Amino acid sequence: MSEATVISRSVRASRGGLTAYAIWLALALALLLLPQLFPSRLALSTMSLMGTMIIFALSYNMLLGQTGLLSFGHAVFFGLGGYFCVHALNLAGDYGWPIPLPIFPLVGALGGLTFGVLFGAVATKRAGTAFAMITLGIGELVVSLALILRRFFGGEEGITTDRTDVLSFFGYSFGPQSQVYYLVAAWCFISVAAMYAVTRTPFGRICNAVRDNPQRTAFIGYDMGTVRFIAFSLAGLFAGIAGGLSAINFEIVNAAQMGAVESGSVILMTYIGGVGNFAGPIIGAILVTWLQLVLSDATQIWPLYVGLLFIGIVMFAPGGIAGMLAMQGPVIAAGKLHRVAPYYLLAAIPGAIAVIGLSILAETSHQFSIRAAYGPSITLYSLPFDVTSPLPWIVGLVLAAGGVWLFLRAARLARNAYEEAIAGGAA
Amino acid sequence: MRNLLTSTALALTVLASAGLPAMAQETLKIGYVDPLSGGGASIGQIGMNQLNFIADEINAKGGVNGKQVEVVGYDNQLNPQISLVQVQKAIDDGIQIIVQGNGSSVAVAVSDFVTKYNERNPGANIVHLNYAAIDPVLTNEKCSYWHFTWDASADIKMEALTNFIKEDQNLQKVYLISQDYSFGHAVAGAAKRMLEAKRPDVEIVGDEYHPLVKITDFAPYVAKIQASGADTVITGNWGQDLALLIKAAGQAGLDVNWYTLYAGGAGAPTAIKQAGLENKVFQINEGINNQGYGPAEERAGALMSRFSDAPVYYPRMFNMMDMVFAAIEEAGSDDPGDFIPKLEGMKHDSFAAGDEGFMRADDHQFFQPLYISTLGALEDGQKFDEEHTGWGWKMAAAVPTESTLLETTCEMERP
Amino acid sequence: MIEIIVVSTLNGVLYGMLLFLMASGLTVIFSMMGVLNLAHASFYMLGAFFGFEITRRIGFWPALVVAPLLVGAIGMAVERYGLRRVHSHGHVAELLFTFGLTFVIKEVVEMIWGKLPADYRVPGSLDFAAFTLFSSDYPAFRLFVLLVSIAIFLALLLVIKRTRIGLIVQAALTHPGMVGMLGHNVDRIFMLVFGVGVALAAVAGVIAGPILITQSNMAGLLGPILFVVVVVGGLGSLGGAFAASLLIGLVQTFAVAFNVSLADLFGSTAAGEVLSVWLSDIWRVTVAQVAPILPYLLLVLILIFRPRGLMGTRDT
Amino acid sequence: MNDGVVLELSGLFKSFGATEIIRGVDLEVRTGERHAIIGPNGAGKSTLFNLVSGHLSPSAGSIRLRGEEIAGMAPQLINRRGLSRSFQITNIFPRLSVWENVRCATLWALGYKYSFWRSIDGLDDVNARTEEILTEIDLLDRWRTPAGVLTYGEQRALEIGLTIAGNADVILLDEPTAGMSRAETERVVALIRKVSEQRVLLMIEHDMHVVFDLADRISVLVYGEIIASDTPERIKSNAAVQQAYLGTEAA
Repeated sequence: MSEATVISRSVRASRGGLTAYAIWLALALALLLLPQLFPSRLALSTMSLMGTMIIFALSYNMLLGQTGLLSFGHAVFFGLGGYFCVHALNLAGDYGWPIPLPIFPLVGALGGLTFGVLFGAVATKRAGTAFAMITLGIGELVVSLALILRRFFGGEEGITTDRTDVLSFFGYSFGPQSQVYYLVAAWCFISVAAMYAVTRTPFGRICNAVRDNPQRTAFIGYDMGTVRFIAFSLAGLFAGIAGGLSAINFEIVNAAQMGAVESGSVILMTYIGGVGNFAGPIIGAILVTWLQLVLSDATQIWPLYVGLLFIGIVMFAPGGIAGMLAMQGPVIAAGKLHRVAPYYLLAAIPGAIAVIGLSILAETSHQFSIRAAYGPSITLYSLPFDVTSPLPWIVGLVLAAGGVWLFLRAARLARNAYEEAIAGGAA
Repeated sequence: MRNLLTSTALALTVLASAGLPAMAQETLKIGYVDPLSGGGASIGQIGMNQLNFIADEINAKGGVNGKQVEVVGYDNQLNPQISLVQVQKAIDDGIQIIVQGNGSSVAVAVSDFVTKYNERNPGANIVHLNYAAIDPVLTNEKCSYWHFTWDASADIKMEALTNFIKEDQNLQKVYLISQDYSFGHAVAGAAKRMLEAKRPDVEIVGDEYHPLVKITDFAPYVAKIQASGADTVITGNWGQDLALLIKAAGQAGLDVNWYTLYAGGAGAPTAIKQAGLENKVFQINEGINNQGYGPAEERAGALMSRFSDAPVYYPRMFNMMDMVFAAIEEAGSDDPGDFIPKLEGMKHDSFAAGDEGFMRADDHQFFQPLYISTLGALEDGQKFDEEHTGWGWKMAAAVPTESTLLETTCEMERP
Repeated sequence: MIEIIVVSTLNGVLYGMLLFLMASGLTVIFSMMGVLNLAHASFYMLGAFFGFEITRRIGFWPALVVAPLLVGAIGMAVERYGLRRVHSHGHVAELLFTFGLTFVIKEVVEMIWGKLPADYRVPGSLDFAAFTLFSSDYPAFRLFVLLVSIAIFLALLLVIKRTRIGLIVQAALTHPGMVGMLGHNVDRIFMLVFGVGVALAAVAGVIAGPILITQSNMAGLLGPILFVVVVVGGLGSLGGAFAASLLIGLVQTFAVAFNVSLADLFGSTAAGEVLSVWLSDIWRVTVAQVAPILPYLLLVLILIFRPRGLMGTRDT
Repeated sequence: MNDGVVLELSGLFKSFGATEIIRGVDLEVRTGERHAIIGPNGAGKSTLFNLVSGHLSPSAGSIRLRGEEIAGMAPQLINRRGLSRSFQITNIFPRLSVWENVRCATLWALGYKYSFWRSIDGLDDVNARTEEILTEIDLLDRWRTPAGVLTYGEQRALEIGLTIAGNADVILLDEPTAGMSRAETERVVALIRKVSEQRVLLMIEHDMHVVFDLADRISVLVYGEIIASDTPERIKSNAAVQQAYLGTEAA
């Protein structure tokens, strides 16, 4: 029994370990200090958007990653949370209710929860493909109705508000973006902590059980429908918080926010980041938001790159980015990272070459067909090309084909090295 | 802007730069915030093309106040929230002039944001130049000192259109069909109101709304129009909702006159030609090809020969940029705080035929002569066809500026 | 009244058959592979653009044969090098893979054909009014669509229920190991099924392209309604998809024909007074106005009350 | 209620379409009993378990657990009433660790239900119970391992662990030793003997050594009917059983 006590104690201790506190402290500090590092207005509003999306993606992962439910309509709760928040803001502004701004995301949470309960009661009767289709149908219905019910949804142009109209909070008006950033950051911290906490509860574990083997959970006493229903409602609640923050950040909510595009992008974020790991959606939300804003400046065909990235992850790294990082844990633990890292580098170089080659091909053909009016010249990676000459095509093709070929070989070597390191570590 | 690495590096430096105040620049930068990727990109790219064309024109003449004009595109993905981030990006890039047009939702968001931004950051002086969003709220309840619009609002267009229609003595039964959202309701509501006042004898036999871009088969709607015995249809539809409606009507052999606001939009002329509705479809706008006005034909011809794969343009965008450049030169400054007073009340000979229009100071709406035209086979002397169909727009009537004036409820707050 | 009923029925059937044409491949793939191909509408779009391109160069009839073959080949490549790989990760991964595919196909189509609608027209040989009913013309091309739909339905039924190939394919879904042991290449069977399914989508694209709009956003606009058809019909049931297509076609068409609103139903009652204030937005909304969103309502209702769909056999 | 009868099946029928699989089963299982069900392949043994555990609904007949009718109830409701089962084909949570597998199975019985406000690691009773079970099934040193990568024998042990973790007093084991080596089987038999000390056990088993070693009573199911239900000694000599198994005198 001595080992038993050891395990029990270590499990108990893992809950409040020093490292755990250190991670949360570091996260809080990072959120606090980021504006010092990136003080520009664009950076602040980008980070505010990222904070919102982190909550949204994590709430989605309560469904996809934790409970195994693929929803195509999660943005409904994001949008409804935003609408509730914006109406509350306007009412508070009009009637002078003494409620400070930082409280308002709770209204969004309430909206998200209410409709999470309502739609969840319908959708969670089913799972798998049928669940996916119900959520798709609900999403279409809500968006279509939003355009018809103009009083509440404000039609196509949506509902606007002024966040500075409500009671000021210790002298902060929340007019400047930096103050909004801190509001988003605070709620982001609270929500991330809360969602993390949920994964560490009896309910959180049962969600995982339902994801892994729904039928078996019935034989350990749980009703899988109820588990899914609670998960769906809670996901709605947190999506509502995210929607509320978005409403405060942009001071406008509209029907498109509940639409299929938004629901699709949260799937991209969550999956690219990694569904199997709590931190995955955080990484995904940051990366995809950044791509959406920055890659779109660099190239008009950025959705192609994001789509290819997504397919690549689905095919080759179902654990997402976080999954790939987590795979390095055992290697680091075994102290063998220095043995594997050179192989990663060896694979990364042709990988990068392949990506460059592919992007040259894509950009060249894009310039050739769509942007022909802007002339045949194009600057790729600081080098000028003429798309009517065969040169860029050949260069792109050679780089892409050669890169892929070398990458596949190097990847095999890297995998061997990885497996060797793991095996050695265990021995 | 097409270089991945540099723009990434650029973005990083922008992120890292300590919010430096916009420095004096040798170029006058104009931010174009419209969809440049995804489904809306087809229309966004047309505006971008034209703006670049205008910039090249003026730069060839030495620029504005000696400064070269540079157009910077910001892809808003037709999403209001992304638009606002892109506007902030533009502001961080030192841009004070934002050009935007597509989508009422985006226009309201941008106008609202710019107004609040200027209020919260005195001296920022960002101006929103709107060339396409025509929801009447923009120049009424939600009007702003920092927002100017060059397209006639739905109410104005309908006022002019009904003035034209009421002269048609054969007109007896009118059918209204529009998309079920605020703009569609604005169009149909105005049509009903104005027809009842101007032609009380005309019967409105249908007042139909259908969901926005959700219909694949318009045959049932066409059957309904057919059954109502209507001789005229008025629609605010645009894009595929217009093209599919027209196609279905052509297939069913529906013989009515069509009055539209957006039959000039991308894809519609193709559909009209396919449906064989020669001289049956009317549109109202601020100018068409083939008006026989020399300066316009020359300029439009140069534009369309350069962008021959998408030979479409907005006459109002010429009006807009010509007026803004004139105001800047008059004020001797490209700070909107300085040139907005010059823009207010400015008179301008409109691009399409040289008739005079003016920017009303009360609501920042540009009033201009409007033209009603129909699409049909090219006749002698007509130079331009649409979308390579061999059919071109032909003038049916001109509505002088005076006949387009409408009251506004705008109570503008001035700084 | 008779006019409304006759015309609506006819229009409903024509529209329903168009829907079935587009959805048949989707249901074939699901019934035999258990995969809901979210990129189905994207393959439909590829078919339309290939059809447009080939029609422009050679003619409509060659396009009707060549475009589906090309798209089928692309589909088989996608199955062989993509879908097969994610198959082992389960259904969610398969759904996500086809979901990602929609982005890529759309971007590629835009790179080749641009974002404006293509001028894809009804072939001259079928561009005439077949008959006139209550002063409405019915184009011959719509009747052609009807015929093709029914032909595909019958052919598929025959192949699946009556031929050896159909039996092998169905067995391969439930018992892949055993079918493999019996000397059939299961992988190749799945590849062929996927190819045939997307080729059917391409047939629909070639035919529906001229009636509807051939544009790069067509997949996104049509996709959801196709899923409604196959889910309402019962996932994987060919007969169900056929019935659901007709049902949705008729429901939508008849709804358009009636201008009934809550105001008409309760307008003069005392309750009406109260309701009209509280429900002001939906008070005057007519059935016709919401007709196109009725299928989604139908989808949600049917999944609640009859989870298998109209004729489904599987309780997914 | 009969004295000591914990589980009572009477007149139980189950048909799939036109095919009758269970054709009027009557069975009583008493307190403290280890009861084995044997019978040739296709006799309907697993179907019988599916009916009792709520996985399937009977076409007719009744199933009483301590006098309460449970026929047609959802599995989780039956489980909460103290009846738990294992599966013939290993049915665990493959991506969760061994520790989490067992811990999940203890939660409902300890009253934590859908609690999403308490930390699971802080629940001392849950952790203690989990350790107890893991010790019992001898998987303690594998506690961190994902269940999906355990060896077959270990997975079978875990399967039993999941079944007993919830503190059910009636447990149904479906072929617990299927596919095991001699040595593994012996360990499992010992385990079953241990875990069934305080519980009522009903099990399906093909290995006759195991059956006659463990069971207090044996029921023989043939073509959906119980042809005999008695002590091992008497079952051995039962003519009907011999006929069913040895095929003398085809019926």
